[in-house]
Amino acid sequence: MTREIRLTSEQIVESSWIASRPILVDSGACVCFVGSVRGTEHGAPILGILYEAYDAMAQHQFHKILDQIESRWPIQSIRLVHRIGRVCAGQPSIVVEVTSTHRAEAFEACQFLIEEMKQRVPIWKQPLL
Amino acid sequence: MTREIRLTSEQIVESSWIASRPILVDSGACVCFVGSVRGTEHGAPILGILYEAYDAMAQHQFHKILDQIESRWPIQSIRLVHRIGRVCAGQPSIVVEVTSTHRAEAFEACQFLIEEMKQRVPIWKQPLL
Amino acid sequence: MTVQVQFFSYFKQLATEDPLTLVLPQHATVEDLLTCLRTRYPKLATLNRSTLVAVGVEYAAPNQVLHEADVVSLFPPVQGG
Amino acid sequence: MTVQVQFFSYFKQLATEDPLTLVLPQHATVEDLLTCLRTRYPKLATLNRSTLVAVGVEYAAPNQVLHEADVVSLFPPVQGG
Repeated sequence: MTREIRLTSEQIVESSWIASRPILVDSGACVCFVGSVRGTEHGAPILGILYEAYDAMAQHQFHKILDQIESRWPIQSIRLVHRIGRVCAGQPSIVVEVTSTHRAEAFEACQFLIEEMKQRVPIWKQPLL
Repeated sequence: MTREIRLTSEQIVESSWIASRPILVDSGACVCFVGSVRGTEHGAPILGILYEAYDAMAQHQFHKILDQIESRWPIQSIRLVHRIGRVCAGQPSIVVEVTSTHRAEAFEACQFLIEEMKQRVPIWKQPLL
Repeated sequence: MTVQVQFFSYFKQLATEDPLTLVLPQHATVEDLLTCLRTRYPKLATLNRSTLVAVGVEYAAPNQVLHEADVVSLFPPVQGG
Repeated sequence: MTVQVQFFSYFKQLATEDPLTLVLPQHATVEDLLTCLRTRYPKLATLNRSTLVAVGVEYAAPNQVLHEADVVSLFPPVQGG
């Protein structure tokens, strides 16, 4: 399984992201998740979100989740980019891409990665008012 | 829910596809599925797949599936493009994009749409040897 | 009454004409149409239970009654994606 | 032994220093470290069961024994995505 995990303070440009997708033989299914900052929190408008991470630990925990995925599903590639710092409302804060031969495992692994991230990966957010 | 269903004999260019994503207020989650033609079928190499559709019925059946989705999940937008005609191995044959406020319903609706398509939408394929 | 029958996927190769114009008795059903086709066109005898039938753009059950000028489509299981 | 304690998210505002250097008895556990922090730094008294603790880049249980030069991180529940 090829893997790429990136925490970045730079804007995520989806078209560049797609252009850099690895070329895989016989990958029939690619599931992408794009999470964006919503303009409201608990009903009140916000300007954006400030993301903070414990970088080294976040990387390590992401890789542990990928190890679990690799042992559970026949996945060909996983790429993930997560924004750190200020992210304006409407902008993507995370993109996950899971590629496999068939679609069922790509959907499962993608959701598993996001769920596990929300439990274990040390990233925090704070609304920007 | 905004919707777009397209059957096309033209190549799907993912970057243009993304550029034409509708601007939605408070859409936190976007789930994309890209299905590509694999280079093998039952273990034997193929050049691609020839897709045929009963166009009017395919459109109608897709819209019936979207009606079901709309009544079941709070989805903001669904876009789908499906290739018709010759599609070379490695090329995308289908892209589905489901956008909603939260991610759970986007994943569910996206998978539901694909499953239902495979049951009901009159599209057929034939390997190109 | 007269109905049109169209074929998709490999069913096209089984049909002598596509579309095919068929004259049926009043109140004929989808099942009657299939029986008629199997009898008149030997190649279509392979049409079986997995054959999908649509009238217009909707799937039709075997007991659905046909009407003048209906467009009936016959095709094998679908395989989009 | 000496360990370093670092804080993330709003825990940073509760700490007087970040990172904080703490001298603990040999074989002190994560729980001992938390008790020590609560006593010495009143603002950190709010640290409770939902506080997450890592030693290095791994999560640590309350009974985990600390070692010289360990880097201990304290933070609230995570919220990536």
